[in-house]
Amino acid sequence: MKDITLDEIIDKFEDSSLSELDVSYKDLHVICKRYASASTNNETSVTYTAPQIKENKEETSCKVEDKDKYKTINSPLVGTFYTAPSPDSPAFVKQGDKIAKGDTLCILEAMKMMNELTAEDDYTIVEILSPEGALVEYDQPLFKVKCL
Amino acid sequence: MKDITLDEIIDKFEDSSLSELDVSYKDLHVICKRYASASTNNETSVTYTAPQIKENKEETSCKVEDKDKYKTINSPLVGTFYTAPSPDSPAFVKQGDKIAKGDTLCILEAMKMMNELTAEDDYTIVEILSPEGALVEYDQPLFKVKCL
Amino acid sequence: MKKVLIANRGEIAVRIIRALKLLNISSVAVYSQADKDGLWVKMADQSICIGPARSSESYLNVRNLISAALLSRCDAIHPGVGFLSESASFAKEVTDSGLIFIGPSHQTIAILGDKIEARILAKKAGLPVTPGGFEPIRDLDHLKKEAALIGYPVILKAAFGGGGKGMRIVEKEEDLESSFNLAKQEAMQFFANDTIHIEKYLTHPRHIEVQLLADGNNHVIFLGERDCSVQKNHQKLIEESPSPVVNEKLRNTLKEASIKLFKELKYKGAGTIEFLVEDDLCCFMEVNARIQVEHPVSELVSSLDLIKEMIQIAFDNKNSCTKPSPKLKGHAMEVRINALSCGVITKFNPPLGPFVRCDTHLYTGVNISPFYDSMLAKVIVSGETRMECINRMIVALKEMEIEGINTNIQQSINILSNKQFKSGKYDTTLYKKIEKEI
Amino acid sequence: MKKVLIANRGEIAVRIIRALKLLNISSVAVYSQADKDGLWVKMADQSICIGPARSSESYLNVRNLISAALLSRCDAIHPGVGFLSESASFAKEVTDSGLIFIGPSHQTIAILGDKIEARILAKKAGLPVTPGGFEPIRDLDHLKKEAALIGYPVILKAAFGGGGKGMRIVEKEEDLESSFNLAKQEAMQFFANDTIHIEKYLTHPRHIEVQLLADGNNHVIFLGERDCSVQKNHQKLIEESPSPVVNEKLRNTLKEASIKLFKELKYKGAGTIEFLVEDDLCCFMEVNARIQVEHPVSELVSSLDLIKEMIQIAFDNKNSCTKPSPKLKGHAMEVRINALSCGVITKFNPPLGPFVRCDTHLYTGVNISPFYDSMLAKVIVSGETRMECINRMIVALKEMEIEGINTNIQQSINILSNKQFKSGKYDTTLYKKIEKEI
Repeated sequence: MKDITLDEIIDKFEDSSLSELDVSYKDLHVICKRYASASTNNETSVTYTAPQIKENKEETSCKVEDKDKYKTINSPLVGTFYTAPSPDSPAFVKQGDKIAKGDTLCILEAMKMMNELTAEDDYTIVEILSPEGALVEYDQPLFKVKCL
Repeated sequence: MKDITLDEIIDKFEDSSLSELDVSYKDLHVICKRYASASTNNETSVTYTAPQIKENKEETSCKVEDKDKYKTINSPLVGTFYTAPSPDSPAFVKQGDKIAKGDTLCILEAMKMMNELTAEDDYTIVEILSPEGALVEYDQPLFKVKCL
Repeated sequence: MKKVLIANRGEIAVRIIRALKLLNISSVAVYSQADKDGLWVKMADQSICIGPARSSESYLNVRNLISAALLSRCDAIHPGVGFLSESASFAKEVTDSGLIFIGPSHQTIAILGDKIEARILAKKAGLPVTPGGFEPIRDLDHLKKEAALIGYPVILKAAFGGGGKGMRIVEKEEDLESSFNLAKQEAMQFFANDTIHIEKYLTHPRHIEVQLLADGNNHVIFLGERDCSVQKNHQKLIEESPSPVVNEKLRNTLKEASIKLFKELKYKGAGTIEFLVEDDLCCFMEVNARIQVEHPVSELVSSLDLIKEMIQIAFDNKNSCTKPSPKLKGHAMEVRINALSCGVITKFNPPLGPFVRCDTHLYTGVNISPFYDSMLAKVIVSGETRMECINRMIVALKEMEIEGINTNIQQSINILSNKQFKSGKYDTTLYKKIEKEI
Repeated sequence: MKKVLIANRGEIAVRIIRALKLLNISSVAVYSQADKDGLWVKMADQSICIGPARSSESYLNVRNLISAALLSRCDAIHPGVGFLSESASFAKEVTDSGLIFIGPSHQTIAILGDKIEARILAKKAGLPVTPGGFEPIRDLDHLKKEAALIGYPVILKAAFGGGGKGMRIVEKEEDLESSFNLAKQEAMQFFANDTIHIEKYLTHPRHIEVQLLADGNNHVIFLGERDCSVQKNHQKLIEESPSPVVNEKLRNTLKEASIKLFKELKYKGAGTIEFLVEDDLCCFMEVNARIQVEHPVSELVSSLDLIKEMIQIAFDNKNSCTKPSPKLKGHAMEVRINALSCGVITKFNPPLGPFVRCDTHLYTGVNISPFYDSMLAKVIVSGETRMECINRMIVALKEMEIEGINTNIQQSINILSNKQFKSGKYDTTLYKKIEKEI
């Protein structure tokens, strides 16, 4: 379970119709309260929350769509992650690049062997997830990409 | 069981008619409350809960009354339980007997000493709870009685 | 099948039940109302509630304990440590009831309970003793003469006391009178006897004790010494064997004289003789006529199961006393894990693995009440050397998980990591000295 | 600070991490995707995912293991038991990568992997061997002659095999040909080499093995034998030391010859020599050039920490090989607790207390997956005698709680309580004989 932050709790409370919210999680304990005086706002917000919930559902479905659209490319082995063939060369790919199937994405060095990782499809590179020269584990996400 | 998130709890509460929701799961403890004024929907549900609570209270008070009427007389020591001063004698008390304060109820033998247990009040003996000649522990119920 | 009642609670009750199971002897646990969920209650073959939470009405309730043993048809009572374990009158009542008391005879306990008598016997057996303390102090004049002979600082002690009560350290003659009066008052209050004796006071001693096992029939074996110099307010925190300061010569002296003393006492069971060691001085303090909390340390260096031996001795069964004293091997160390607060244990994981032992009454979900001793567990390790024990203990304590209440685990790790502790060169004042750093 | 990668999983990985912590060496755990919640992953200083659930792509993935060790800047790799622990090629790749392989050299592993070569060396060193098996079988004629010389029943074995594969028991001459062909086929299939040799087959032997420790520098110590005769389908269930059937004379013969063999091999690390003992015959089987699952039994009788010693030897640090072979003390016994089903462990409580050890990777909440070895825990006890070990083990197993999946705890208790097991008079056929009763 991912850690819950104070911001998330308050934002959630703001968006809700609740009068009181008491959250304990690990070392964190938060109590949010909204008194009657604020309730006119709340009632309005309640009116808003109904569609908001719908909106959330749309967001979720959007996320589901996102999930189809975005994916990560993970390491098939344990090795060192390099974005370029040598320190002086330009990187194979950078954020925002459009990549065609078969293009080299990075090099994974393992036991002095340079393994080129190539694209299995056409994507846009959304984010490079591993630092240059870092140890990557098996199945560690290396790139976030958007499917084209 | 899959992990429960704060979002899920609040969303569920939002969609419900509950006035209060208290969830503990692993490290997470969440209490959600909605006051009567907060929403028209909720007020209805509050109207429903009100008699329910009363009903509970009656049940409880009935139990409390029971508790006052019936009680157990417990052993003040570790010993052997005898209902009569000797195997040939009649029992001090039997089921249904009315007992006056100070009457002997039984003998508890411990280290060859015969300890008479006497009534602290007037009762009717409802049930004798220990078998004759059995080892009784400290605080073990010996008699169920009805207070007069 | 034999049956034994354990007149105790907590980890020592669990320890005794394990030994009884090993010997195929039935076990009867006792518990106060506060202890109904105790691990020893769950582990025993039978269990009997003997009173309310307060010790004086439960674990010290002689009548209920003996009744429980008799009515559950026990053959014997094991008193454990603390509570009634050194009560001569309890031992006598147990024996008079036709039960076996697993420990020395009540006469032996009584003799050793008289600290003046014990000192005289110890000296006679050849054990080194501090100057003074061989007769009761008659009056202030007598006290002054004795103090002048012994040399200040001196300590006044209740002859029938223990546990620090009725004790007064006196630095100079002008304080003698008031200290004498206070010591007498306290002794009368706690032990119903105001006999006082005087001894030389050692300011920076090590606490050394030797473990013995005797069958009451002229067979006594010696299981080496334990060093218990890490103490907080006279409460032992860490114990080990062998001691970093006891050499082979001193060990042999203690061994010979200790065995002689126990033979003269016709001692039966496990017993400990405590000494204070300061520079070249090694002085007899007292005999603890019972098993001790820190006995596992001696078990690991001797490979003997002391609780099993005690029970076998009490039943006059085959035991290790007729064999020569065991060859001691390696090093062993114990850390006492204490509660610093009360409450429910929300998670408990003991340390496991090679050469690590954990004696405890903890389990996930048990409630630690404020009524009794704060000890939760003993972690005991063995190894080839003292340093290996220290390292292994640190690994074990880091592995141990107790959640829901506060404990001294981290503090114990800090002591073990302390330079002076590691050097082995310290005395009973160590804890106070390093308290702020740990 | 040194750093070691543990190329293994489960309780042996936990065991190795504890030894590394004791030595103040950093630990790097590896895990498959199925093992991300493994106790060893939580305990190690660092952990690296090396592949999917399937062993061949994770724990047997040499490239990922060595990359993980190199990239996390380890000094050495400990192979544990099973998986790559007896792979000469893995050991060579580790060494070629500039890492230390904690175990014998790859040359030694290769020599001992050739069963014919190993038999010749063992005989030369003075170890008793079964008749036959000193050369590869050339053809059917050669096989017939050898079988006639040795006498039926005989066993055909893959020269580079192990684990029962490529093995065929032959009762009479007419079965030789078909068995020879089948053995060759299997040997080729599993070990890519169809060399076959023939030995006398013992029908009711005990499985005895001796534990050795060597520093690769002419220092070899002998830690006594283990008796592993309680086996279910060649899987050991209970191991103990000493063996009820090995007398002092046989032990000394095995000791001398074993030490000689290890000196000639310039062996480095922990190693085991396995024998079959039937009546007055004691026959060399093979050398296991690695630590074994049942090593704790030898640790408890010798008071040596074998994993610690292996690591110290690999780093050429101070170790126990230069001292005389340790004096063995008392008796020790191990029971393997295996899973009989998969699922989440809803409750785990190990047995605790004196002379009881539990090596395990279990904890409440962990999921036992179907991908790997079914061993959940090893319970190891020590005592003065074999009978004391049996009784203590029964007490410990009754105390142990594993909920959520089925285990062999109760069956193990039944074996320990079996009359024939208790008598000490049985052989590797015991389990099959008593299977219905237990």
